[in-house]
Amino acid sequence: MNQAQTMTKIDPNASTPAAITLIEAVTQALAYEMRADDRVLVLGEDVGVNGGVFRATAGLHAQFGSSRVLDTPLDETTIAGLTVGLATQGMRPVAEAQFDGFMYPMVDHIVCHAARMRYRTRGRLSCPMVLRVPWGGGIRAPEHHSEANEAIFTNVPGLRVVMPSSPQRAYGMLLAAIRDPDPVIYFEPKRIYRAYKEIVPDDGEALPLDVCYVLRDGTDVTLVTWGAQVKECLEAADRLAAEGISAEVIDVATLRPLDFDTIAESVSRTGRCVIVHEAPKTAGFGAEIAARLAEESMYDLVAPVERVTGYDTHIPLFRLEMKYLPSVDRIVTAARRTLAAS
Amino acid sequence: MNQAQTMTKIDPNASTPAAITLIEAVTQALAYEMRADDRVLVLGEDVGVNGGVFRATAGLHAQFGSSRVLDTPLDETTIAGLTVGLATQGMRPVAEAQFDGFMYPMVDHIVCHAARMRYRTRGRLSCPMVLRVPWGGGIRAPEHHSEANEAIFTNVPGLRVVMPSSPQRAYGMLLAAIRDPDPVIYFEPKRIYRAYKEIVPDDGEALPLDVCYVLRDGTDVTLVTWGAQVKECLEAADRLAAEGISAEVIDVATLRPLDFDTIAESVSRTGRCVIVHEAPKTAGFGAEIAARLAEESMYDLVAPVERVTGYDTHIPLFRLEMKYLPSVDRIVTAARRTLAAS
Amino acid sequence: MTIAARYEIEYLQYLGPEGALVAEPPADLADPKVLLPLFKQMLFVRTFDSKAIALQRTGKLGTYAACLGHEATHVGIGASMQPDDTFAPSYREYGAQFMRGVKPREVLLYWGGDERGNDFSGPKQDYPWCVPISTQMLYSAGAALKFKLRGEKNMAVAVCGDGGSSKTDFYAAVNSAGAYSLPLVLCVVNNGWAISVPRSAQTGAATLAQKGLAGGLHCLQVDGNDMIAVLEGMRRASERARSGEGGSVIEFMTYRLHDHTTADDARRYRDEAEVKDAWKRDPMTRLRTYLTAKGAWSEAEEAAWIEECGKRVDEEINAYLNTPVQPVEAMFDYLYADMPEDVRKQRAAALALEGRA
Amino acid sequence: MTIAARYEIEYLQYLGPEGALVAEPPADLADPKVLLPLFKQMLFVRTFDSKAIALQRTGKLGTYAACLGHEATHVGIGASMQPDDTFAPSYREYGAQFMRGVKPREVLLYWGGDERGNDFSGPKQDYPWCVPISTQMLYSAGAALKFKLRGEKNMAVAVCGDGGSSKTDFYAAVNSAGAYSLPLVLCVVNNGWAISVPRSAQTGAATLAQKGLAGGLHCLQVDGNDMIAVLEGMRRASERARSGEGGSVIEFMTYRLHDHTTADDARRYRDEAEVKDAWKRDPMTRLRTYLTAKGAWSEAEEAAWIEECGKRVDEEINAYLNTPVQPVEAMFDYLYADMPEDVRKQRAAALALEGRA
Ligand SMILES: Cc1ncc(C[n+]2csc(CCOP(=O)(O)OP(=O)(O)O)c2C)c(N)n1
Ligand SMILES: Cc1ncc(C[n+]2csc(CCOP(=O)(O)OP(=O)(O)O)c2C)c(N)n1
Ligand SMILES: [Mg+2]
Ligand SMILES: [Mg+2]
Repeated sequence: MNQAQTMTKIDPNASTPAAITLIEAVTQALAYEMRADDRVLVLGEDVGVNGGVFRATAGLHAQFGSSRVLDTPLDETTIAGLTVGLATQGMRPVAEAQFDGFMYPMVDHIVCHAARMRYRTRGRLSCPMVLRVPWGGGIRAPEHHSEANEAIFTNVPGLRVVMPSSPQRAYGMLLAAIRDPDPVIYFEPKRIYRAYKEIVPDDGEALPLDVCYVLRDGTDVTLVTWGAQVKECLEAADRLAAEGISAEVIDVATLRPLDFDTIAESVSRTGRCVIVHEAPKTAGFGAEIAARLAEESMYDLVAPVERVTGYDTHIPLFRLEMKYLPSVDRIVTAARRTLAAS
Repeated sequence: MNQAQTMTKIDPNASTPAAITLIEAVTQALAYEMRADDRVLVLGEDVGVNGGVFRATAGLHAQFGSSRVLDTPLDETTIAGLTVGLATQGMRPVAEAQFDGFMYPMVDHIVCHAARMRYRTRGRLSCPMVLRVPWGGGIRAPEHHSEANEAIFTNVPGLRVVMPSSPQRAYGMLLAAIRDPDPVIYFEPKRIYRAYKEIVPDDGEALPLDVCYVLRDGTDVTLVTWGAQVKECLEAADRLAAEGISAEVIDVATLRPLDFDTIAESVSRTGRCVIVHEAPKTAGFGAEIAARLAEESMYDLVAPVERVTGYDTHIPLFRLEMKYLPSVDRIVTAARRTLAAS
Repeated sequence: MTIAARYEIEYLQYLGPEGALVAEPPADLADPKVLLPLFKQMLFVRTFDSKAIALQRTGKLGTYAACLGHEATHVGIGASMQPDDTFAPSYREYGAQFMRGVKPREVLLYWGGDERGNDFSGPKQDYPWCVPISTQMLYSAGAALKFKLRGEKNMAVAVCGDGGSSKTDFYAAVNSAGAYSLPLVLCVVNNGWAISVPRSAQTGAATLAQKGLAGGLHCLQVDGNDMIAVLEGMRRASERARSGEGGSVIEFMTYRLHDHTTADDARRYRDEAEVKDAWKRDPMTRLRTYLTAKGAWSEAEEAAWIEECGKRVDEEINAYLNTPVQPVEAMFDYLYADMPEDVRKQRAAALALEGRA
Repeated sequence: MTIAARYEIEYLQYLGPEGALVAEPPADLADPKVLLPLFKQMLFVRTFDSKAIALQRTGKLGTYAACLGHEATHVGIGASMQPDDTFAPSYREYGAQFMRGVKPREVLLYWGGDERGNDFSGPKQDYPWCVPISTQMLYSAGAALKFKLRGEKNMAVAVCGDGGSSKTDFYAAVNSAGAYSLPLVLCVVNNGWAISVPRSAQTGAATLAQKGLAGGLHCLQVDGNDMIAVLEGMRRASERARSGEGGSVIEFMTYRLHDHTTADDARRYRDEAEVKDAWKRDPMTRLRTYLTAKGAWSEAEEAAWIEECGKRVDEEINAYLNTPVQPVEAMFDYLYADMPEDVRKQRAAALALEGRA
């Protein structure tokens, strides 16, 4: 599995399902897998009749009823613990944290139990669960609704941490996550929930986890990112192209385990790497990628690695939040700097 | 403050307090500051009459009574929440998590409140608390008593994350942590709690936070580490010295905020860096240091950066744990490899 | 049969939905002189609330959580506190905050996406808005613990919703209040809904008040639309707290007459008939009827006061709208008391991006 | 005065400390034929316990948590379950585990620092030892939810201590059991101490059983040293669970006759007189007296059985001691079902370090 997947181009003439957004792709994947596997169930706050505060579970309650789509009491510890219990007993629960900033009470059950049950019992029990987390800033939401906190989980063995950044990847990776025999934290970049549409055939085809997706080929500099910043990176690549700079754009997509080979291969050609992420810089997951480059690609690098990230502060309330998030400008400037070096 | 501190050599003839262990230095610092500042209080499970499961608070209850040394109900969420409440109301609570593996339920109050209260209220409220956490493996303890989970906090703005690795630093840095106007996570490397003794005058002199400590000067390779692995690194430096390789040993001591200048200065001289830590490799805090080197010291490096760390798996139960922890052998081998490169 | 323990949960109601007394009230609290200023405050809050919603609808405010229907509970709680107590709101207790000196413009600033709304004119020790549900209940236990350890005769008051009473932090607060016998008043504002989840789906407990039994606390259920009951409930809890008898859980029975927030559409999950029915128990109507019957209030006075409220709120709105955005460095300046070197560098870089190096 | 709700917590005790019936017991449970095998099991557990402690003292076992004094509760819980229920222990319920088919050698392996102890001979769906206090109560609610959603007539049983009943996970389990009406039996083994913290410091509640009221659960306090009361308590909870009536909290009153674990020294914080007094309520003594009085047991039989227990336990100990350490790759092999590339590389590196590339 450990090889890059180039973004599939759908032949628009083949069959013509309507194009859908990232969040609709999530719903579509949930519905598909709930039809296909009766062990799959959805639980979280307001996921039932209300269809989720982002409408990710819209229609599922009507379709599958209260024993497959469960509103939980208002407690994230509860959601995590129930999910571990269900998964260890053979169900395939897909839990929702309503927002990134509310997932911290889930850390204990995820780290101590979900990530360890297989290891602890030498494979007797396992924990095939998915935790869906609307992630990141930029939607003018209140406090705690805009956090990029993936680093909480990327140092935890036994977990998969994934983040799709397009409708197609949202669909395919969610199917893969639900079918995965181990726990998966599935971050959803909420800023691009409805940013654009893609045709996503509802064919139940999963996309591989544990691989990076090369979104755009390039030769001069490698832009490595995940989540909503894919948007800014693709825009930056356009801007750079206008200046005659060819930027390769890689969507990491699965942070843990990391497909470093795809990144290394790219950097072996470009010699330059700009890592872009929304989380604060220090000890954000970008550090791991830079570290691997320092260890394994040092002789390929012709310029220092750059990180363009959220600042080392909390994302501000919404009047200032766009000044916090990495901008196309900042990415372009960093990329240019790598070109200027040496 | 941002400059390296070389380890103070105490003149053994001056005054002659008895040499004490790291854990005794913790107790000594707590007692000192509780005498000096009546807002300081200690809370946690079994910290009262029992003096803590590691004896860190031994004698404090007898000295200061039940309103300064509080046994809490058995709930880490409770400990964290009470601590935030006390600190925001002007007290200087020093909370204890009994073991590293039990701190996860504290994450929510620490990340959402301790780290944000000053920011959220534009300085009206603040949260001057310390959370002491016995940290790491190697003591043949049961499950969840041996975890190196500092990466949970190193991406969180608003926190200080520190880890002393000698009796003197334990004393001086704990005083600094308690006096710090912001929240400090104070990890204690339990494997070296009683590994050796130092003379630590009970003079109330704090040591600076936010700085690395250079434990040993060297010219060929820089070993960067923190916590219990300081022991292995110093031993590795001895072994390397015997081979004619001069290793500088840096104790990072404060992970967040990181004093990168001291590391960069060292690497600018040695050109080689081996980062050693106990936590799993991927997205461990070592990644941040390697990343900074890739960004800011690339032209100084004459060999790829090396990380010698715990494997990307859970620390095993104790029959195998020593095979998990970074060994002197592994460090020496990595250092030699950097010398062999180019 | 041996019985290890027995409990009763008392319910307080004095002023019924019709605006008439349905039980003998504590004489001082039924006094129109006491109730009138609180009623006027309720009207002010309702004015503020509807104008804030309008502000959001016209794009001048972020997501806003209305308090429509909660006025008696919120104002009553605020009225029952001393300035040097600590108050910890969740996110819709405007009535209580105004009683404590917080200005409407400050509330608007916060919901307008500006942290300065939390640096308010209310008591300096009061807690800011708390978005992570019920965590305020637990840190308030810490505040109460401080009062107790320092021998101060204050109390910590914290408010959460019916949904919030499911949160583990709420239980942790109950547990520690009992373990340490803390001067803590846990106010559960049961408005029937937690976004789309009805009270009945949160728990199998017959009352939310009885959750206090888990920690041996004093438990009380009150009609949260009856100002007299709210005041009496708070007084009992306050007396216990200040005299060292420990903590209380009070469940205030009220109703969320609005959507959860302006980002919510309750028609998706809630029967309009239920809302219509709940209006019959509106706290405002019954207190108006009572005060009018007592000769303490009139239609003319109400019209004048509502106009006055409108003016005052408009002034606050203008002050809010005229508050300039914080400069970019505000992102960095309140993070630590002593700014670390890395943060300082990033601050400089952010300034440079604005051409303000 | 209007009362919103009323509750009583019942206490069950049939076989008093003197070994005589103090209340009319359920006839079937007082039958020596029912009790005798359980008594023998209790003796087996006590033999195991003392030998495990000795093993630790001689450096052949890691930290070990004794169950001395808890035998009636643990064995009674185990005896009340069906094989296809789920059992979730904390870390000292050997008596319950043995009843479910877990072998002593497996218990020793776990405390001996080897994960294979959790891959035991008991029911495959049972949970392993759970060190993070009371988290097992909550994931058991998830297991119970599975039974409910699938229409299976099973129950999930989970055990924690008096200290564990302060943990937020415990409250979350209570809350969800009530909200979903789950077939969940939350067993609180109140042995008076949580390491050094006495029961009285954990909470202000008069009973721990009443914590179930917070979720509307069935609450019961039983004499945990009285096997008949344990069985009857569990039967009531089990019948409720299996018939869809929902969850229960049972508080088992017993005492920790040993140190907390072999790493603890209780003399630092606990009065020896208290321990001496607690021995008077030893569950073993009273059941022995009862069975002997009924002519179902004798000194000679006991001597023979204890010898037999000793032999069996020694066999288990030998099997444990002769189990070779896992190879280094065991660190990697059970982490994921599909081993990621990086883990595979690290595994190879670890093997290479052992010269086993
Ligand atoms: C920890 C956490 N989880 C989820 C949310 C999202 N959320 C905001 S309000 C709310 C419902 C609260 O209901 P209730 O406690 O009854 O208070 P009410 O809004 O009705 O006053 C939820 C789920 C949150 N703010 N915090
Ligand atoms: C989350 C967590 N915090 C702390 C500990 C350390 N610890 C182990 S046992 C124990 C006391 C447990 O007391 P109780 O629940 O009464 O059970 P008992 O040991 O008495 O059976 C503590 C604090 C732990 N294992 N898990
Ligand atoms: Mg509500
Ligand atoms: Mg106990």
